[in-house]
Amino acid sequence: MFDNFPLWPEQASSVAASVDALYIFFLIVSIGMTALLYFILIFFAARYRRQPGIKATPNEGSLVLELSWSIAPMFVFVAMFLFGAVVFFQERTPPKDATEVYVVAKQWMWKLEHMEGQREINELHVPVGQNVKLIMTSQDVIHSFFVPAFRLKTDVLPGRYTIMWFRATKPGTYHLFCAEYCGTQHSGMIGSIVVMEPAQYQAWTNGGSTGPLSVEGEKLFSELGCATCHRQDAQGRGPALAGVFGRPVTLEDGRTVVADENYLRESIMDPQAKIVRGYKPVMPTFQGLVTDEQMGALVAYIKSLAPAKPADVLNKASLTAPDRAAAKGGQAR
Amino acid sequence: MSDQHEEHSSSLGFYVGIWITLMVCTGITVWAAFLDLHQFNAAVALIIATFKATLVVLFFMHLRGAGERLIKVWVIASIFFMLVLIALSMADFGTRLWS
Amino acid sequence: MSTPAAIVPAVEREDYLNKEYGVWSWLLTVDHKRIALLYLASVTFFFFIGGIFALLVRLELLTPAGDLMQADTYNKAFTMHGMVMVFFFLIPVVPAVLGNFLIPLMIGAKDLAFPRINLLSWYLYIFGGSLMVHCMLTGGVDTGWTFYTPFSTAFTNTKIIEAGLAAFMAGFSSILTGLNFIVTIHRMRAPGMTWSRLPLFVWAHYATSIIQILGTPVIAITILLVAAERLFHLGVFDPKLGGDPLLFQHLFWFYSHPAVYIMILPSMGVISELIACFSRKRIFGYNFVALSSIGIAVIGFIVWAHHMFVAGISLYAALIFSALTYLVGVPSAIKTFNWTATMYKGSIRYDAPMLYAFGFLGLFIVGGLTGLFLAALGIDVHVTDTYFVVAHFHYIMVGGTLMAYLGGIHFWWPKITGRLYPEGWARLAALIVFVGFNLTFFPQFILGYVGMPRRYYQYPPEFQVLNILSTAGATILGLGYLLPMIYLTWSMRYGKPAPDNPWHAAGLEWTVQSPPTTFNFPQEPVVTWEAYNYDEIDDVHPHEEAPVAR
Amino acid sequence: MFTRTRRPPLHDSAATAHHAAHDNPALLHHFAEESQQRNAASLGMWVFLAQEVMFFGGLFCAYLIYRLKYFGDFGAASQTLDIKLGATNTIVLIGSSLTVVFAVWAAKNGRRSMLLINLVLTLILGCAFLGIKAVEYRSKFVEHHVPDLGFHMDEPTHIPGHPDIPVNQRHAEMFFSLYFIMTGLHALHMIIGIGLFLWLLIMAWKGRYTPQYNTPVEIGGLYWHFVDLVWIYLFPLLYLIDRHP
Repeated sequence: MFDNFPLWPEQASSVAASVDALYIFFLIVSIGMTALLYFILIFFAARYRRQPGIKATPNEGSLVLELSWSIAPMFVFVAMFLFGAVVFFQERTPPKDATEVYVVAKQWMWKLEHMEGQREINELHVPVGQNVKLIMTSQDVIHSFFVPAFRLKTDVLPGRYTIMWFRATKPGTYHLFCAEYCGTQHSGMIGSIVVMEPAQYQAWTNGGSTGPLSVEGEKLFSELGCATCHRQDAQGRGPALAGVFGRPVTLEDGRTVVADENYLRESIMDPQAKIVRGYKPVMPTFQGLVTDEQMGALVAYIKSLAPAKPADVLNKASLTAPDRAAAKGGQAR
Repeated sequence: MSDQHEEHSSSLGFYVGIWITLMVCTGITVWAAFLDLHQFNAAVALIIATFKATLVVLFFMHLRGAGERLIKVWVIASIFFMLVLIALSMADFGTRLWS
Repeated sequence: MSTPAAIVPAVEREDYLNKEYGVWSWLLTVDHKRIALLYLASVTFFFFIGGIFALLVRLELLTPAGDLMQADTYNKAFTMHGMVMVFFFLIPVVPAVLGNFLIPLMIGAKDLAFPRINLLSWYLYIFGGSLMVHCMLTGGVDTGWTFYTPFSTAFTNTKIIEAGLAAFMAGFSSILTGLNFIVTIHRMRAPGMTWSRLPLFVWAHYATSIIQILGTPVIAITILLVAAERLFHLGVFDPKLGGDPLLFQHLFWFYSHPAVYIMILPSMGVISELIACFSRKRIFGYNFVALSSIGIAVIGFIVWAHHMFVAGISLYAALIFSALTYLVGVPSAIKTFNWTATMYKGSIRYDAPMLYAFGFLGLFIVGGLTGLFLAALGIDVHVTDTYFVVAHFHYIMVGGTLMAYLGGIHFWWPKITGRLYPEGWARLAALIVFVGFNLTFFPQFILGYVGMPRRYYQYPPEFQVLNILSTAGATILGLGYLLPMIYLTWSMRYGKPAPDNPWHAAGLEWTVQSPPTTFNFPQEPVVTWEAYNYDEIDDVHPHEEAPVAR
Repeated sequence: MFTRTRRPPLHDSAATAHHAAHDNPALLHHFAEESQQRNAASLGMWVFLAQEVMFFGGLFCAYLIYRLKYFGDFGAASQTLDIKLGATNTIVLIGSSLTVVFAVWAAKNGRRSMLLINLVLTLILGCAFLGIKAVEYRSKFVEHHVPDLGFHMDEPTHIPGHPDIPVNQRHAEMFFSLYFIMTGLHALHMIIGIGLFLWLLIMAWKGRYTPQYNTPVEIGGLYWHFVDLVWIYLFPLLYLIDRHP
């Protein structure tokens, strides 16, 4: 409408249309309901206004009416719930082929790291049409990653990862807000999402990369001495990590958990929390030794390790080359 | 209203009986804690505790003698909503690892 | 019941107001009516303080840049607005003022069951309120009224513990009020006042008391844990120390969602009284309206995590809580439909209390329906933590609770003070409040959907026009609230003396003199009639019959 | 239209008056008769206890979540608690519950000396409980098991049942955080209870309680039993976890 009087937000992601459809459905039901009730109220107020000599007609209520207006809304509610839940599933289920961005929030800025190694602050460049998965954590308090044009928002918590995904559908620059109150400069913790045509994006990627994130992770992996135990031949004191991401892991106490980003993070920060069956709890904690950015690199590296084929677990020697395509195949969330 | 309907002379002996039961239960719960019941240790401890609590509420606090349902409703309501708090919190904490 | 409007006698009668004079006769009173007036004065004071903070917030948002105040000042302003309004105004306002005054009168009792505990709860409230004011004057708090961890426990250096203690005290006061109501409603009813004859106002307060008693202790322990965490670094809510910040949110919302119903249920009770009286009819579907109050109270306890859909709870928990949330819409819908149906073939008058009731219905319908938007997972992800939520809960809290409170205050003002308020001014105020309210908060729905997050003190320029509309509305709304404060205060001294039953309303409270005597009833009443027996009462009216003048 | 009649019984206050209202100076002005006053007080205390259930319920919820999250570490930390002292305290509290029911019985039956003796016994047992608790707290201080005060737990070093898994100190500290909060709030309730019973003792000494009027003893007793109930749960939850070899 007017530049400074927007009535509807821009629609720039694949789920935005679904959310808008859902919203319009709710609007129609609500406006219909409001109009109906307002009409009845005004009609009654006018029709049955007090007039001399006319007394109110008593009535005691009606079970049929009561039951019908108790039960009828339930059907509408079930429809509303289901429609909302379907859209929510869509919002919360990242596609398997998504490219990944590690997000670290802190008071009061956003730090973003691409898989390819580009680092950005308060700005995220993404190509149009590409599925992007954000793996987010916070260094201090709770923040919330909110892009109105994408109709998406997810809280960013300290001490764990939360996941969000989108596919931008329209080139442009969109607001990125922190939506969870986080202190003094909460309203300054804003940035932008720059959605570019693939060709432009390619040009952008070519500058400013320090090498893929997984390579940095690999360097850390050997610097921190992880490789001495997590050997590739499964003969080490720790489990081999190739292909572990996205797979179910059987624990010492018999539980089975899926090795997602949060599992990897926890296993580095608090190794004793979940011991893999058949291994000794000998790993030291890396709490305080690994920053959130380094953690992102380590997780990216572990995810990049190709799964060993079941037949040649023991003799497959060269797994170091990042084979993201294969690793992505195992993503569960 | 409480326990005015009970015979007064016999209730003292009855109280002692309840007290002895409570003492025995305390003994049992300590003893059971040292048995290896696998994952059932906690369940056994909580069942015994609930049994003891029920005895105290019914007989020492005279809930059983309370002539009206109202107080029982309030007791049950408070326990119910405490369980709601725990159960629905667990609906989140218990399913975070599911994928 | 069918006695005509009593003629105000020439000699002054003894009542609860003129029985004793002096400060101590008020500060040490155990009369529920005087305690209600103490609450009336104190909640009005806190409403004023909260209102000033609201005005500051709206003024700052007039321009996109943060120019009127510092970011920290703004953060403290909205925090103080929220804390004062929630803990010291909305939660006590209807129960502690109208409930306190009316419940014994409505059920035919001399007083609440525990008059001294009633006074104690006012002192706890005042003690908590003084702490809050002290906290405000010496620096305030900047966490938002939700004081989410770990920001509140490990990062902010404002006075969390003091503010928490203030909320704790107010909560304790609220528990004791609820306890008093429960026992009073069970034990103090006059002969013949069966449950099915109770005014719906009393039913609503019973439901409210359930929440006050079973919900408030959870926030009390949560506040204690936050305080202990700040002092001793327990780690229960701090992820750096192995805790889970979401546990805080669960415990917090376990109380704070039902607390919304503590705020709205008593108001629904008021509305039931107003609509019945001014339609001159028994409320339609009495049993359903009564039981839906209890239904709201119970279901209100199982929906809390809908505040946390994007907070990192599991997908499954989100689905469960979304589904449960829709359940609470059913009893609210039942109430709305029954109120509407009550007006059918009624004999409707548009006196100021009824105008407020109309206002309540109009705003509550919008507030309730937008609640459905927020319960829908797909929409909630987009609009939670934006101005959409702000608009939604103001439609319920301010559009609902405050409208009903004002309607109730006008309706029972003759009973409380023995004076009539100026009707013309009151109708004007009702109109101004309704218009001002919508202008303030309706633009915020749009603002929220286009994406303006809440608790922002500066914002991108494209949001400015909507914010200007909202601030303009807030100014009108502020004026609308000042008006009743002025003319009601004026009427206490200069208003026409009120007859005992100016509205020719049903209900025990109208059978006693205005204002009532200290022990309410000259003799213990015996109730032989059903609630809202308007068909047995003549509907002459004070403003047309002017019984005072004759 | 107002007639003075006897109160017809309401369905939730089935009471018949035994004594005329003006007989009893303890009857407050706004109650019609004693049974109404007694029933109001007793319901009030029960509703208050419902409130207390939720208060401790929040704590139990927090405890349960962390117990499940840090299962082994909690088990290990629990080993440092002295089960003998814990069990003794359980016995002491259950014993005090017995003296309380005796006191209530004595008050209802007009046995003044029995009432006094049992109130005194209750107070002694209550103080004994707090004394033993103090001994436990002291040893926790000495062993540096108090969170945020140079916390370290030397023994046990490993998780019960898993001799190869070392204890996470931070998670053990969380156990003690919850231990101190839970037992501390329970002890606070005990102290309030002791204050209450001192007052009951004074009033009983003055001969205030008669078979007709003994509500304070009855509702004070309800409160005391509730505090006992909380301990009945705290004992197994804090002391008796993962004890088996």
